Amino acid sequence: MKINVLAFGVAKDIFGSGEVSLEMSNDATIYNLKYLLEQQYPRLKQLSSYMVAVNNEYALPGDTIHERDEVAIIPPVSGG
Amino acid sequence: MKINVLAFGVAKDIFGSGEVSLEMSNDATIYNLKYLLEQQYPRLKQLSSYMVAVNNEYALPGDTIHERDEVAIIPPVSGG
Amino acid sequence: MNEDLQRYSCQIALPGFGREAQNLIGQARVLIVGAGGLGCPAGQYLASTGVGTLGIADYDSVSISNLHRQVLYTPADEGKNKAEVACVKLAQQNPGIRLVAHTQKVTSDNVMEIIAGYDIVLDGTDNFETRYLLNDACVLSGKPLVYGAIYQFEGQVAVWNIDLGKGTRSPNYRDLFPEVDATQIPNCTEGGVIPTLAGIIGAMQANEVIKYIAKTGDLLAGKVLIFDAQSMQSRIFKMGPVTKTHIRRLKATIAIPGINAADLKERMLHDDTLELIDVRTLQERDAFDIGGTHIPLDELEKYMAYFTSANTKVLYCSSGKRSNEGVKLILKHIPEADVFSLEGGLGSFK
Amino acid sequence: MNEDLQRYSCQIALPGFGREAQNLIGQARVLIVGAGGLGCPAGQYLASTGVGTLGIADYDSVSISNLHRQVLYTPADEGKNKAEVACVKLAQQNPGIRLVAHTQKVTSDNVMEIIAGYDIVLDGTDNFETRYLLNDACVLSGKPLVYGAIYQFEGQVAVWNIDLGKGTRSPNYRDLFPEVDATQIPNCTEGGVIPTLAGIIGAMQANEVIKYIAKTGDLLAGKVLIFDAQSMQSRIFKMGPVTKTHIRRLKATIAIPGINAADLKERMLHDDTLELIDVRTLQERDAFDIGGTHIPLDELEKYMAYFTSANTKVLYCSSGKRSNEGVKLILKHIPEADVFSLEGGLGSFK
Repeated sequence: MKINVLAFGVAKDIFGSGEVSLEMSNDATIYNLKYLLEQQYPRLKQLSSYMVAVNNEYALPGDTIHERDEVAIIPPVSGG
Repeated sequence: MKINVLAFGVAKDIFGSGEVSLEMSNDATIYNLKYLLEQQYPRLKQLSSYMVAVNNEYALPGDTIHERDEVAIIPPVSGG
Repeated sequence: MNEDLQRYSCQIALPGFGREAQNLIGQARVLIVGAGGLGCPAGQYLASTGVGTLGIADYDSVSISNLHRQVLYTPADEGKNKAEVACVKLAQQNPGIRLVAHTQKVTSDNVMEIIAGYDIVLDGTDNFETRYLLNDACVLSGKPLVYGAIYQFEGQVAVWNIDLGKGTRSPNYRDLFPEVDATQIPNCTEGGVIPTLAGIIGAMQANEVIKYIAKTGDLLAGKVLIFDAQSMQSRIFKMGPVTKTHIRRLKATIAIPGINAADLKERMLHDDTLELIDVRTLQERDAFDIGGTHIPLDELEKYMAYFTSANTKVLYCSSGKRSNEGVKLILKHIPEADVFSLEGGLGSFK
Repeated sequence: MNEDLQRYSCQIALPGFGREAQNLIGQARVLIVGAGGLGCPAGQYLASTGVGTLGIADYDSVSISNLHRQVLYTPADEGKNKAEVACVKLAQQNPGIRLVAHTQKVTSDNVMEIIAGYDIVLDGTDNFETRYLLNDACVLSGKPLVYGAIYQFEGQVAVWNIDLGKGTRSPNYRDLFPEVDATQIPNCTEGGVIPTLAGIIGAMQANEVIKYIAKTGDLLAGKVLIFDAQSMQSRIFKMGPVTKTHIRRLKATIAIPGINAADLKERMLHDDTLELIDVRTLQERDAFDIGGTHIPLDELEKYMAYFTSANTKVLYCSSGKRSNEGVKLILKHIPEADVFSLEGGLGSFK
């Protein structure tokens, strides 16, 4: 299945776009998604932590992703 | 069909709630909806104009309403 | 390093900005109409961003009851003209820009001339008459208008009248609300407003002005944003890309017969036939009143017959805003009626 | 009419407010940490709303390059302590409230004592170390924390650590981001920030503080709001109702060896072995530099071997923020390294 991933903050710079598309197997988890993204965009791993949300809710590594789910990557922001 | 109507601004006061439910026939239009609301809430008519939106888009009097549509009533606001 | 480059370095660094955008901002001429809850934060951010010429139009004076949301003013400024005070404060904040105070009331007679000197207008007004006047004037002179309005916990923001090329323009205020009965919509004095909402909506308006000038981001053109400070939810409603209105001329603004507090007190001493009408809500009247009949503004239209009698009548409310609307309504029905509005309302009557 | 009732009448009139809510606001003690882009508008609205005791903590001084978004300050305030200047300005705005300036740096040694005097804390800081410190201190002392952060066109807002009863609390910052490598996240100096975003997010933070004190509306507890000033879209992400973190003690903050501009200049004249390291981006270095080696902050970790040599090394950037992060990173790997950060960055070196 094809999963659309929305990028926020510095993830926009890392992906080079506000939205990227990933091809994933049907029973993929958030853990799989993070692994795939970090392979493709090594700078993402260096952030130490970033929030992954599915359909506007915080997602845990074990959560399964379904077709048409909207995934968002939200990195920390420091400015004030 | 049952239509949920979200109220903004002074429409909240007029409806006495942020959301009201209306029973309408299946091929009802925005015109029908406004008529029904103004019958039930005469103060609404006195506003002269208010915006009706369906699924976050401006709706014209002739537009048909469908089941599960989200209708919003947005009256003018004057403060600054 | 050049002083200007240093001051603006943190915005020049933005993607889609750069020195070209900063040059555009430095050359831009922006007019804020209404230096109240929305105009104060909008003015602060447009000044800090370095807008070259910033005009502030407001004929009203600083009042204590507005300080909760008009953050440019202090109690020491009470009674001073808001546009003038705002210009003094903003000039301190950024001495590198030109500030112009317009202290006369914006009317159908002078609006075209006032906005002629500006590239874009920000609507920070607090009444429908001036909102429609500004809208129509911006449509007639082809200038974009950044709209904002607040009430209780809810605010609206939009950008009107953007040139889309080929003679078409994006929607304007009359596409959203063709006309309004002002006596039916409560204002902030009656229904209250949370001060932070003024800050959020005013800063959003300044944000749209900067994006327009710097040619970056998506403007709220053809859209209206509604923000709710209670739930923090916001929604953007689409209005369609092009205006469907045909505005050909300005509607004449009506000069409202007013009486100031000193003159009213004087006249109350000598004139037994003078009648006072309190147009506030029952709750407000219960807390304090200066006598007379009570007809809440939203019921006034039912009592027109009363205003055909010969006695002079003075309408009053807390700020003068609702009594103005009342007098306007009466004169629409009975042009020869002998009615006045207490200028500045009870706040000036102490 | 009582002067206070008059000043606050337009918010007392709000549904869910009334005089009881205004009394609560008048008794509330709110601490703003960081009087920068977020702290300035938050301070203005908390002062105008009548918060009884308003503390402002900031050890930093006003700098020209921050004036584009720090609207409380003027160029005449350059070099003065921000907390002190902010308190003076806010006292003029509302002489009826108590203002307390905290001018020392907030560290693991003093944070518990500083926040002890307050009911709720507003996070207006500009660095991760203080964000985590405030978060952990608020969790340990059971106080709510209103979080805000901005970068370029995007802002985040949330309310942490709300008491849900039965010993449970809503999520905190470590539920959102358990830890951060600060050298990998660009700050506003590098990536820029649109000034109006500071106004919008800072006013939203003040809004949540007021709702918490007045016990009205739905707080952003267990949620994080992300706002984009380019599209004006905002989204609220749900994090679940209860925190899953177990914070038992404060992480000690590290005192970063710093050198001020005058001392550095002096030393550069006499000490040939002194080495400068510019940790800014290539674009910034191209525009202007004061010599030395160039290692951008996000690549510093690869060059640790270089810092084992005996020569003294001074890291510099534009404001001192990134050179601080760099020195912290080096000392984590090589505790005995002879490294300093140029305090105040190139802005102070002119």
